[in-house]
Amino acid sequence: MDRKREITYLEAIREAMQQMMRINPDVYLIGEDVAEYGGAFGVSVGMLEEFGKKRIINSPISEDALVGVATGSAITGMRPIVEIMFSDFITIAMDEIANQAAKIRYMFGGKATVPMVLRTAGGGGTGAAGQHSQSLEALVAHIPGLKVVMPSCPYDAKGLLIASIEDNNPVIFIEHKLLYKNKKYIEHVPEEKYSIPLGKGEIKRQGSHVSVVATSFMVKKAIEVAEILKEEKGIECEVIDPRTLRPLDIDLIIDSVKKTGRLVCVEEACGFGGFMGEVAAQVAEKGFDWLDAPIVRISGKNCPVPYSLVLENDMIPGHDRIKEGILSIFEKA
Amino acid sequence: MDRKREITYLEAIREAMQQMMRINPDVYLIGEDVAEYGGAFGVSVGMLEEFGKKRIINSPISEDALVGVATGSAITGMRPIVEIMFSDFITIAMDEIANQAAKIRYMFGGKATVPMVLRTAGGGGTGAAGQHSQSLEALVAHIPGLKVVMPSCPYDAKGLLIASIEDNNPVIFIEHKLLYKNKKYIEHVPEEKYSIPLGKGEIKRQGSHVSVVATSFMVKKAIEVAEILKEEKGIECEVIDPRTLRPLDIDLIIDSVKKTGRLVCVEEACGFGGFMGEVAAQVAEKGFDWLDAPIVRISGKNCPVPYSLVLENDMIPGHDRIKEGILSIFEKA
Amino acid sequence: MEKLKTKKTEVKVSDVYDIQGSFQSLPDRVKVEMLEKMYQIRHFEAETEQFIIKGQIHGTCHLYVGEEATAVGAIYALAKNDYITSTHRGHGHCIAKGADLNRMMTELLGKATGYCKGKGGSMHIADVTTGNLGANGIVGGSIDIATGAALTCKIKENGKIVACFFGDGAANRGNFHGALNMASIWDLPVIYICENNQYGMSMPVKESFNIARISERKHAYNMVGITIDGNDIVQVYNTIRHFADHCRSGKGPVLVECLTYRWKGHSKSDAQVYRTKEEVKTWIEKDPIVRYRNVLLKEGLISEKDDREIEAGVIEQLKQANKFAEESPFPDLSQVEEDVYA
Amino acid sequence: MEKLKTKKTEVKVSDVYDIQGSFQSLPDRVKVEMLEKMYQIRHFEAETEQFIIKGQIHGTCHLYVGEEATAVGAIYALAKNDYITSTHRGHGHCIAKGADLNRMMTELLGKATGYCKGKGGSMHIADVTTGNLGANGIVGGSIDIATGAALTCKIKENGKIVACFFGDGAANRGNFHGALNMASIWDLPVIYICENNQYGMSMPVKESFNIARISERKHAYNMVGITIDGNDIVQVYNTIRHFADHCRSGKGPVLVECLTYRWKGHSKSDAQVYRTKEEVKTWIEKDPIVRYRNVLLKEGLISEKDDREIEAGVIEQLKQANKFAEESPFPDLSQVEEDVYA
Ligand SMILES: Cc1ncc(C[n+]2csc(CCOP(=O)(O)OP(=O)(O)O)c2C)c(N)n1
Ligand SMILES: Cc1ncc(C[n+]2csc(CCOP(=O)(O)OP(=O)(O)O)c2C)c(N)n1
Ligand SMILES: [Mg+2]
Ligand SMILES: [Mg+2]
Repeated sequence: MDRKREITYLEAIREAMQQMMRINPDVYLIGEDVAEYGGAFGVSVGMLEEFGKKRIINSPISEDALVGVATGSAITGMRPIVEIMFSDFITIAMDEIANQAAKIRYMFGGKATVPMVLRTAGGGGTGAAGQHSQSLEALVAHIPGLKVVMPSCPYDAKGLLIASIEDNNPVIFIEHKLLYKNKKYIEHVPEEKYSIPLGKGEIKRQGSHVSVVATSFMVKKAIEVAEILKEEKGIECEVIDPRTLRPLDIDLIIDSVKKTGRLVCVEEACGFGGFMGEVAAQVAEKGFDWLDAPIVRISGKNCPVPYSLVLENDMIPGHDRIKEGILSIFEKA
Repeated sequence: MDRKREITYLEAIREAMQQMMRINPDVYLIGEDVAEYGGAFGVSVGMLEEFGKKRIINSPISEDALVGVATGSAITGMRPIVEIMFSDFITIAMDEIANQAAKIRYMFGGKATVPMVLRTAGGGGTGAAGQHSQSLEALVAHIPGLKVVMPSCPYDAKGLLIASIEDNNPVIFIEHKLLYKNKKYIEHVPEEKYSIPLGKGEIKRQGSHVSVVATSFMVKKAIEVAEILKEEKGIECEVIDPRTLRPLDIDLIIDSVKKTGRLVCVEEACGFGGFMGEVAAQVAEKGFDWLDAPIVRISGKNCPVPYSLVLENDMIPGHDRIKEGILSIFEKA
Repeated sequence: MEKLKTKKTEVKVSDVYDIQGSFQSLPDRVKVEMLEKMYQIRHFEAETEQFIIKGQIHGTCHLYVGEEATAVGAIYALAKNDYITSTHRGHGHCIAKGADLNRMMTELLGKATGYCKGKGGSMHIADVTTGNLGANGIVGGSIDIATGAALTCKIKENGKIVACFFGDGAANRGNFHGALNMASIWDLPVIYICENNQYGMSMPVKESFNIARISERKHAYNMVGITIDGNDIVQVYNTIRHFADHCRSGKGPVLVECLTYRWKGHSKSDAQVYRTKEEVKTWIEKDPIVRYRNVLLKEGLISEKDDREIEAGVIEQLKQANKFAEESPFPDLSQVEEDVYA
Repeated sequence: MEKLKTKKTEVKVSDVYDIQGSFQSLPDRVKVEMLEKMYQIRHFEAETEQFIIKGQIHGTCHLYVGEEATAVGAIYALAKNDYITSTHRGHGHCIAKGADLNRMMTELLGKATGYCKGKGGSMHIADVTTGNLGANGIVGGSIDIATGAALTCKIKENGKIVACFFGDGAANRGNFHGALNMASIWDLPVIYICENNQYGMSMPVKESFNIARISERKHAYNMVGITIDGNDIVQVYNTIRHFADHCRSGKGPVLVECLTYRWKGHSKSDAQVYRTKEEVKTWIEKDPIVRYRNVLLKEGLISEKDDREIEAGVIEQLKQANKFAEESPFPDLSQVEEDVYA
């Protein structure tokens, strides 16, 4: 085994699916164009060849029925992985996600399980405009019964996806388009199967001056900004990646805030009503006594994702805006 | 005109629709069973007789297409009022709501308007279980392009609905089932047409010790708890009803916190990822310097709404839980 | 574009009636049991209505009275471990599938001993281990779930099939379309049973559809389909029996429309302004229980006295169920946040 | 259940071909203009492809090459102020509806002078005032919007009708079902034009459908429907012209399936493993532009030289559009949060 093997986020995701499908015949992949095409982003390229048409299933363009079908198969013994091409389209399947898959277990008094993973590509930066670029994690994170995962790097992507497929609950697994084939962020990923527990965040960079909670692609930006701030200002950011939004590892965040006294939240989603509101609110309740400064949120602007690159760059938090946001907390305190 | 006339929340809503339909031939009502039946909750009873089948339109059970059809009619010159029977079913129309109606104007570069009101009945307390009792305002409040309104009393219901119908944007208007015919909360509502601007909250009860932000039916409970706390403990709560969640009257809230130094947020929705996270986060950012205590949220428990009355009563914030929550802030501070 | 597969949508009525033998060949015991099930449904709903009136059932309930032949006829035509999915009007399917009346009634009363521990209520009773994949509060919500269960059957080659019940109103839901298309392209073993009771809440079928028969929708998926008399349990049994074999042998999904009628209002708050008393009366005259009882009397399988005893027995069962339900404890508050996650 | 309304789904092909006269009676000028429009689409897409290769169009674009006869034939059969709704593959509809090439190309380059001020891009170009209700990035997303526009036409009795374009893939979306049913029960003036280009991304129609013709779905709604050759602009024109009159006279909605083919990959990242080069070649041989040009040549409406001049003129127009687009400024950052609310 090559201990130094470095692979992309996309390859890590594919490997997780492959390994689980080899072990467990109940696992199958279903989604639009996942077979010959390998999925819109190429995540499942080659899987049709290995697993055949019975386990790599092309779906018609019916996201609602697709998720409903996966749900029905999950309660009867399968472990579907559903690929929804763009996370924007979860809106079409929102009833199946929120009113069926998420609630079946509870409404049935605990007498059913829905072991389903819904993988989907989120985020912008691709010039695909308002209906192909959203970060809609807040819509699913609010629904009890769902787990929500947003990996920020290849290592986590593999381990979290394996854990998600092994989990007996519906898991919404949101991948980031800009990470898929990103060579800048390739890293060592063990070949053997391993899993990262859902609900455990990770400190991606140690620091003592300010806690920066970020998700998905924003983790990468936050780490880069942290290096700049260290260089330029000697500020040490502690960058925390919750990895799973639900369940949320709030203790990890609070512990960091106890150390730093400052919290900055960074998310790509539109800020208003976004998930970081939850993080901020929990810290404002449970970590209040340790806070030395206002909680700052840096989020997507409150508009649909615009098409033009110049506008899109402005709408989505970039290094500059993150940097300013973090600096502002030192001015305010 | 009878200045003392007191009517229910339901009657106020009906009157707003009637008055707008009399004035403007472009306004029409469409929804499941809105005609002969008068809507599942009886809101439109009698309207078929006045306005006829052309303007009071029964829809087949196709919430997605229903909202899409309303959207298409709105961009071509009509002003539809869509009734979605239970707010739980907005999940079915989520694509039409979030990806079409909300974004059309922006994506078209400002060259279309979508003057549509989506009225729907939210909330629990009716023993209708997990798929008929939710408070899903967080799902729509997060979407730029939408306005979200949650009236808590007859007077506001009428004025806000008229403003919503007059507004040129898609407005999600969430009514509360327990308020509809509630005789306890009837109040004077002027017969003449009036409107309450969207984006303006109201202080429903003055107080100096703690700011309590509540929405919809929780406003009523918060006011009642405030009276109890005054009696029992001499605590004066300032109860703030934002009335519109988006745009949010954050200034009103911050101004109150400046006075009281304490914030409690009360919502019926499941707490995790709920709308009050946004309120708390904004105050933790903009109002931090005035906060003397942790921000407390009192929300629905993090589970689907259970069927059994005893469980449902426990899941949804009741007077006791609100009281304890408010008291806790004085212990913590 | 070529014709893709053999045209399947044409079913001759004789395909179904040829096998009248199916019902005929049932053991007498089972034929009588089917009558008992119909009585169980009828009286379960009567008791439910009483609890609603007395305020002991506080949520909404949709009664199945008048439609008994469809649930019982269809479910008796399945194998014991086949799957069913049900609807908001689900008590009938549940009882026909063999559910315990005690645990059903207890659930309606929101008690801890109910099928869902009091968490689901009328619209969510399920018993997955016996193949009942649950009622559903979302109209049409179970159509794609049923289709997914059929996918499991196909992948696992477990020999099971799925019967998916839904109303006329549900046939206009978007997921009906997506699911039936998938079932058709993948040849899934599922029988879609549309219970056309003439109304979706207040909306008459003749206003919500512009087709003469909902089963015409088979053409959109090149699926086998037929419309039958849903109040004739023998016809329902024979049809579903025939198509169960069809599905089980891998011939793909089927759409069966059962014409029937709901006697009661849609739910407790229904003033029924959308239909006439005369219309209701005509249908009550077509009582599926009376009709089936007469078949059994005529065949000499039961006597008038047997019939009265069966019904009395059912009433006694319900008395027990009520007692059990009333005496059962409410769930403990510690339960409220349990069962959210596995 | 009675037959509800007269059975409408049967259209005889002669209904359409009887009126071959419709195309024939068009002024020569218009016939030639239709060829020019086809060239505009073809060359607009060629330029777009170049911009993609050069990296100046950074998002995704879906090219309409090969399908020109459908958009031009259908839209020329409408009245000027009728409505259309378009798709993610929308440049063709937009150009046929008379959009300004400059403002279209500018939009694709994300510039401030584009149709959407650079906020929408390829998948959202709209021009509501001229009746173009917009492209849509959600497959099938415009089907219910078109239906709503038709509701407006009916309520306002404004004499307009709606042409709703969508792909074969979109015909499996749930809102297709809900919307077509509503159009049918309410007799709305809308022509649903399914552009069956044989694939939804990589999924062949023969795998995503189990019916020989998508127009068979008319039976589910008792709607008039027909399948035609979408590469024959004369046939498209005559069909839509015929049905436009049908709709305008209050006879209700229509489903028209146009058989055509997309020459290019689905979008830039498409390796096209799901189809053979030979298949593509067969369809390129059926080039709708060549076909129509030959009609005009044969009728003596244009000479070979005219044809070359028309195409050259279009190429010149595109050169201008490119220049305009390249020289236009990017939107100002102050714009980003504008236009969210009216
Ligand atoms: C998606 C959805 N829309 C609306 C409702 C409210 N509702 C409950 S039952 C019903 C009528 C259903 O009609 P049908 O499918 O014919 O079943 P029936 O009640 O006649 O048995 C409606 C509109 C719902 N529960 N779910
Ligand atoms: C609801 C939705 N699902 C999936 C996609 C991704 N997607 C874009 S185009 C396309 C294929 C559409 O096929 P069809 O409707 O036949 O149109 P065509 O591209 O062939 O013109 C898909 C799957 C989307 N944009 N919207
Ligand atoms: Mg019905
Ligand atoms: Mg296509």
